[in-house]
Amino acid sequence: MGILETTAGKVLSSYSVFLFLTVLAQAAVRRFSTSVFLFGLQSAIIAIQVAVIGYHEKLVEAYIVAALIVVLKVLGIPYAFFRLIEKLHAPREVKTSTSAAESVFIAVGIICLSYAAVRSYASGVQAPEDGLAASVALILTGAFLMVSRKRALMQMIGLLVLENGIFLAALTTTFGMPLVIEIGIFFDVLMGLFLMGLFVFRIRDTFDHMDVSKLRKLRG
Amino acid sequence: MRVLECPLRLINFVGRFSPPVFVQTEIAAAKRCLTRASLLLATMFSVAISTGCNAGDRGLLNSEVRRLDPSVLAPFPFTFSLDRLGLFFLVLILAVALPVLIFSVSYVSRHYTPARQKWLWALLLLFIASMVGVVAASSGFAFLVAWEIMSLTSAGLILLEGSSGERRHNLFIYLLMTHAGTAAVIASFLVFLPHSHTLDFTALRAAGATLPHGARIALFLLAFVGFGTKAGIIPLHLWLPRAHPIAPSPVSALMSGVMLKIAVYGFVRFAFDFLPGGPAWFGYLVLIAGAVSGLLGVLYALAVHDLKRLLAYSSIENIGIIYMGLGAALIFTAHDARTWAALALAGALVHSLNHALFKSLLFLGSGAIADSTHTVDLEKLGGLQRRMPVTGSVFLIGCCSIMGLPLFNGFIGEWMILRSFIGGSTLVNTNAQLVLPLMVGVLALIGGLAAACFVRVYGVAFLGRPRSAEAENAHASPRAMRVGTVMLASACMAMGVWPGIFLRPIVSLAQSLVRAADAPPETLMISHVIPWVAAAFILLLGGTALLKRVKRQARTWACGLPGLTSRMQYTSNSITKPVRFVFARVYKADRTLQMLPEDRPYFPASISYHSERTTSYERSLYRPFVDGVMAAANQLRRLQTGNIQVYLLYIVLTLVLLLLYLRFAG
Amino acid sequence: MKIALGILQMVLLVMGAPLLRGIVGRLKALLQRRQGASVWRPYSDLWKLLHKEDLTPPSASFVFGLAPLLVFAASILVTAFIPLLADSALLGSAGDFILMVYLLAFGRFFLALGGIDGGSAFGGMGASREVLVSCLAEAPLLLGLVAVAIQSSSVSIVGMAGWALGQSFFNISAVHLLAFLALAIVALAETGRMPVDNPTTHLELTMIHEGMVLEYSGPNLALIEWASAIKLSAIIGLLIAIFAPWGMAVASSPAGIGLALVVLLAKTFAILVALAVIESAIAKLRMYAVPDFLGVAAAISTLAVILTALMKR
Amino acid sequence: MILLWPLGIAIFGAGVLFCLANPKAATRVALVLGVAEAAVLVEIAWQVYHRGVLTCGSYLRADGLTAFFLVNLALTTSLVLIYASGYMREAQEDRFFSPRWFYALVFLFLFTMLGVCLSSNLGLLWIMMEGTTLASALLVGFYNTEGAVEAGWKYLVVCTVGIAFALFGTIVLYLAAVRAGINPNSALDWAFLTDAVSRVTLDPHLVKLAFVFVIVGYGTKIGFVPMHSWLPDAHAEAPAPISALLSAVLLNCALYAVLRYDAIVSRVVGPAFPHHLLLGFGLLSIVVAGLLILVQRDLKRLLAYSSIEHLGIAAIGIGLGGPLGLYGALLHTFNHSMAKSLLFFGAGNVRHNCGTVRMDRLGGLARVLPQTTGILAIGGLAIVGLPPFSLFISEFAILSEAFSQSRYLVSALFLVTLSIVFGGFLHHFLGMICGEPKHVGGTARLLPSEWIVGGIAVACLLLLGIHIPHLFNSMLQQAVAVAR
Repeated sequence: MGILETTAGKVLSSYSVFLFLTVLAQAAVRRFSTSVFLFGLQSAIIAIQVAVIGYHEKLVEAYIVAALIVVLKVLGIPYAFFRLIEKLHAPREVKTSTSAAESVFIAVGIICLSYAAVRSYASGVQAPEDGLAASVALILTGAFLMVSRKRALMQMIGLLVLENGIFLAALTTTFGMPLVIEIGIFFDVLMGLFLMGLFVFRIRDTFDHMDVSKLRKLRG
Repeated sequence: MRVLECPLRLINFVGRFSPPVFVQTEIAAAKRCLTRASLLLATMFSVAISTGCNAGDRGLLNSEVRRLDPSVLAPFPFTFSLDRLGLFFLVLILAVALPVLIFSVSYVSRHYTPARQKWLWALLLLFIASMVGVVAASSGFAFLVAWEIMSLTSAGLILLEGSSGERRHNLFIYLLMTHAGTAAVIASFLVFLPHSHTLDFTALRAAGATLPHGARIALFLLAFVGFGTKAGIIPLHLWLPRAHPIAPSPVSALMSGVMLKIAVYGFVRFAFDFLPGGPAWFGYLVLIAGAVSGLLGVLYALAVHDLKRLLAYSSIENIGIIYMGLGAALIFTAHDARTWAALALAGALVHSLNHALFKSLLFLGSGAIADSTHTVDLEKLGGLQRRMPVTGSVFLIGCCSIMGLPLFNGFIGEWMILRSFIGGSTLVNTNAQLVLPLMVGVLALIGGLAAACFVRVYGVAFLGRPRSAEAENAHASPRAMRVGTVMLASACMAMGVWPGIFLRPIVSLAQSLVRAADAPPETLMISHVIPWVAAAFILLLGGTALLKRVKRQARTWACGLPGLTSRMQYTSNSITKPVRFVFARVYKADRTLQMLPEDRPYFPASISYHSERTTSYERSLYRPFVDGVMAAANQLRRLQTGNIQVYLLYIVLTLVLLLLYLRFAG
Repeated sequence: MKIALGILQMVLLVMGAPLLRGIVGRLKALLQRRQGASVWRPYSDLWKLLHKEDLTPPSASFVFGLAPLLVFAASILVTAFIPLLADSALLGSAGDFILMVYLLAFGRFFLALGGIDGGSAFGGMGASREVLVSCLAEAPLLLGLVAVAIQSSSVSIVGMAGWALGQSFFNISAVHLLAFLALAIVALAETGRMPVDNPTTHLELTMIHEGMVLEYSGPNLALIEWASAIKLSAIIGLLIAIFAPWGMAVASSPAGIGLALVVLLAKTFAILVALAVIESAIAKLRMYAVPDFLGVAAAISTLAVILTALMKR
Repeated sequence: MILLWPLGIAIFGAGVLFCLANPKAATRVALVLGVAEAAVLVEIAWQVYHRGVLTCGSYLRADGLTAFFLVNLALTTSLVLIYASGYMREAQEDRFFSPRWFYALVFLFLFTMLGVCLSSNLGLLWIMMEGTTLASALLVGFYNTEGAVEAGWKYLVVCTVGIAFALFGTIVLYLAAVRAGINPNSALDWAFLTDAVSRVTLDPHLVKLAFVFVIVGYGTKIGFVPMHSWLPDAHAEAPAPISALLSAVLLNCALYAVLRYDAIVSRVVGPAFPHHLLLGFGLLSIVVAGLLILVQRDLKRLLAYSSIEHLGIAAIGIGLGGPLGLYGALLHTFNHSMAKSLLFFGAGNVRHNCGTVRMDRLGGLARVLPQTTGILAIGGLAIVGLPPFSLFISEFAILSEAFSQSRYLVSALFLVTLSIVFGGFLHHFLGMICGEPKHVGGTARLLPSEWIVGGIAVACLLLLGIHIPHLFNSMLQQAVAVAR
């Protein structure tokens, strides 16, 4: 049994490193499909994390939640995105307002900022420090992605990364909220995505371009 | 005492129900309701006058006359009660409202479509009811509600007259400045709250005595600015010459005659009733503001040839005189010379009553002129005395009163204020001893300029030859108009010739306000001398009129040349040109002279001269503030860029800022 | 007894007014080496005018006819306040000098209206100039009187005269001196004498008083001329009462009154000589120089009032 | 058990209406269900008034404060449904623009708002708040115009991001509660939390952090200034009944959520911290919104900014905190929803008759649309807080509270902003109402539905302006007692 314990401990300590890698990759990526794939990877890591904690803390709901993450976020959403790209013949590359190098530097800055923020709160929270740092990093990256990306679809990815960050924060600090609330939140995120997809279709029809930054008619 | 009891009970009864009764009358606002309203007003007026006059010496009314307390109705205390100060101003309102209503019976029916007439009657009666409400209010909330409704209904009445571009702009300025003034009034009421916990006047009065010094200064300044805006003190007067001329004549009579006095009532209530003692500089502030308003008001009146704007500016002048009286009273109370303070305050109150009478008379006269000649531009009038005899002689009485000539009612107030200024010399080694006597010169100069202004008004409008076709075939005004104006004129004459009838109660009111022990001796003296002067005057007039004379009509002398035309007469601007030349620096007129065609200056086809006098306040005081606010608004508009990424950035930035605040200052 | 004395003083001022004018005219003539009309000429003029017919312009209203009556009545009433022979006057009471000043204003106002009513350019011109002079003269007049009132700490002209009576001639206070100067200047403007207005001219450019009365004739003109003469005598009486009352009868015995009369005539004659000399020596001021002339009076009277406050401290 | 009824009616209504193709039938069914909904809500309020607190299961709860907001919700929703029946009469069948879709989404929107008010679990409250955004996003983008789509997208994205931060705040509060030893199942139940915090000491740092995230999150939904950018676009492009619903009820629900958190946090770290934040956001909102009102050219955007300003006033009332301040704030939310829905109905009528709501293209409405001018004038007079109307009472209450706490800077800023807003509204409304008509449209009369709606709203404004009935007053006192 020792191996399982050690691997669980190893996973618990090392997963945040992988998350940081995905954060950097997400900032640097230029093609939309790789960005979706990275999001899937992130969700997978979080699912593993949930499963390990479930095993570690002997919580049955954790397994249900992990399964939910795998079904929805690792498989469901990326598949939906790829279908969406084909149907909309959306251009593949990601239009951003900050160049790739700048984005990476900002991502690194975000990671350092999240560590600094966590350290100031670490005293109050006994949770593993790097877990909380990873969640804050994910949140800030999500926000950064939404602010810097010009395409509607990329903004949806940014939002999903933000949700992942919040979900991870909930996970690392309190080992998950009551199950009903977790499922409710998942349902809301899903509905949000569905509606955003709907709106992307309508933007496509009325503006026949996907560039959100051009939507500037309502001013003043 | 018995004889006083029945009118007192009637006034209580009527006082208790006057606001709601008014509310009823204005809802059924057809013409037939007018008779009921004026009947009611008539009874109230006669009763109020009777109680007011002979209640003075026996101090009958020093206690609260009547408390109407429908506070169960509104969430905040909403009580009405009529104490002596309230009764005096109620008499003032009714004394003007009754003739104005009678005047507007025929004026309204000749000038407005039936639909507008109904609206006008409703708003007019609500306007009067709100003024009665303000005067009778005895809780802060009731005062403010009535105060706002007063401004709203007067704006509604102005809107009824017409809503073209220029009028709308003037109305906008009027409402905006009145609202800003009301904000200051609300603030001045609420500054009491930490000390008095409720807004009832008795609680305010008690808290006022024990107010800390800082709050007292803040309160006084707020009240001064708030009520000054509504009264039209110089820097805050911008709306007055814009709003009064564009209102229907009876309404501008009420606004100029009575609404300004309601502002004076508010200020007196605060300065004398709620804040008894105050440092001397309160008085100097009010005195200087009054002097400046008086001087500049009459100087601007000299420069204007639209009759109603002229009367509006002269209202500013008279409010200035009233504020000079109030300032002197405040200085005297600060130096504890209570008797002189009573004289100055009584002078100010007398002048506000007289001003209400003759100013509304003049506005009704201008209404009658507008009714028959369809214009109030002095340059187009002339020779109206022969064509509108009654309106002419009534207007003459009005002009004599506003100039303060002895046998008319304007003189009494000015005399008392001048007498109190001279009394200022008895305050040994205070700077009041120096300042107050000098104010005699300022008041005399204001009186002289007012005389210059109204010689021109009456001379150009009513005497000499008619200067336009409209003036040529002007016709006498209908009966109701004449009756209204004659009532006011006879009131002016009566008060001018026999001041005793109304001096005693006002002096005792002033005494009770400044808590003076004994009444100033002089007032009774003046009320004895003037009747004798009047008697001697009439005797002399009778005597000289008996001279036997042979009358013959002959053409006016035109240096022997035939064909003296009306253009050869002095116009209203030319009569005052010398005076305006002397005070040229005040006007800063920007003149534009244009010769056409430009390239041949020496052989001009036409020369056009235009001089525009914009008061410097508008440019130097209000314009920068308004431009600043609009610039800030436009800058803020640019924040709403329309780009969603920027919106998200705003949220994240706010979050980061708050986290930093939490981190370092939390 | 006081009432009788008061009425006597009024009669003296009213009836004596044309004589004063006659004397000034005669003195000016002598100064200019002319024969000059007799001293009683103004009486005969008045008598002649009273019997001529009254011409009224077609456009005039009742104000044209009423104005002379009001002006005349106002002037007579002004004389009721001035103590000549004893320190008492018919209507003397507290604060009556303000009433007197405003009565003067009353007269001027109706005179101007009468002028405008004529309907010709001269009336308007006279009125506009009269308005300029009067509105600038009123402030120094009142300030001067207030300075004297404060100095003599009494508010009625009778009181001021009584106080001055008590003072000896040689330690007259500076305030009184300045007030006298200011009031003298204003008196010249008020009565329409030389530097401000030439009483004898008919030249349109210069006349103020004459411009307003151009349309009048017959009894109306007589009343106006008489009224302006009364105003002159009243103001001279006022100056004497306030600044040089010595010789007034203190006890109201007939002998005292007689002596006071003689002293009064002497003092009046002295002032008339001074007036004649001034009128012959100075030329008439340009219309727009009059405000500076009256400005000087205003400055002096303000200084007087300031001095009263400083000296009392 | 009765708490389930309103939610049931709403979700049932949404389903039924979605299947009704015929617009006439949809309108009638919607009206009937709306009235039923209102009746049930009033019944709940009546029972809460008598019994204090109603609970149903561990997730639904209604106390004095909820009852007050439910009454507001019921009254405004019925007004909106009545008005919508008239407004939707000639809606043509379009992919997104049909009465069927409209009413279904309105009832879904109603369901989520009821969820927010009735939920006792902060997590459930968050889910329902997110639900309101989703339900109303489609309603905002209802017309298929460019502006509507853009407004819909911005509304959805900005609110979802904002709400996400609120979720993080909820989680941090939950963390603080669990760490302090409260049983995880009831760690999110605000009723349990409000009285548990007196016994158990939560970590003040975490609670402050939670409140910061919550006020930024739900502040976005309320429309506090830095986070207000979505509100003018959403209100200007949505159909009139929807913007009335958004302005009058949705903003109040978000304020209700902040009130709940404020109650908990002020018990843990003392009222100073939350009240300072609320006061700060309130002042910023009224000043910026007040200035922006001056330069607006579109009537509905003007009304949107006025909503931001009035919610700022309510926030100031809560931030001041005294009995009078809270009384004024809650009364202000009710008055504001009445006045704002009246104005939006007027604006809807103007857009319908004149085809535009651009104020510089509107003129002389008094002659062209006399009745609509009546509605706009009364609404305008009420919204700027003039005496005969009830907004003057609530603003006067808040001002008295500010002065009795002698906070002179707050009151000075408040009074100056009121004057600036008064000037802005006066300028715009005078320009629209007076002068020569720029539209040649005939003098259209008001529809009977618009008469009813206008009458009810004006009656409420005038009645509360002159005399607050005893029943309403004591219910308000009860709500204030709970919220303190």
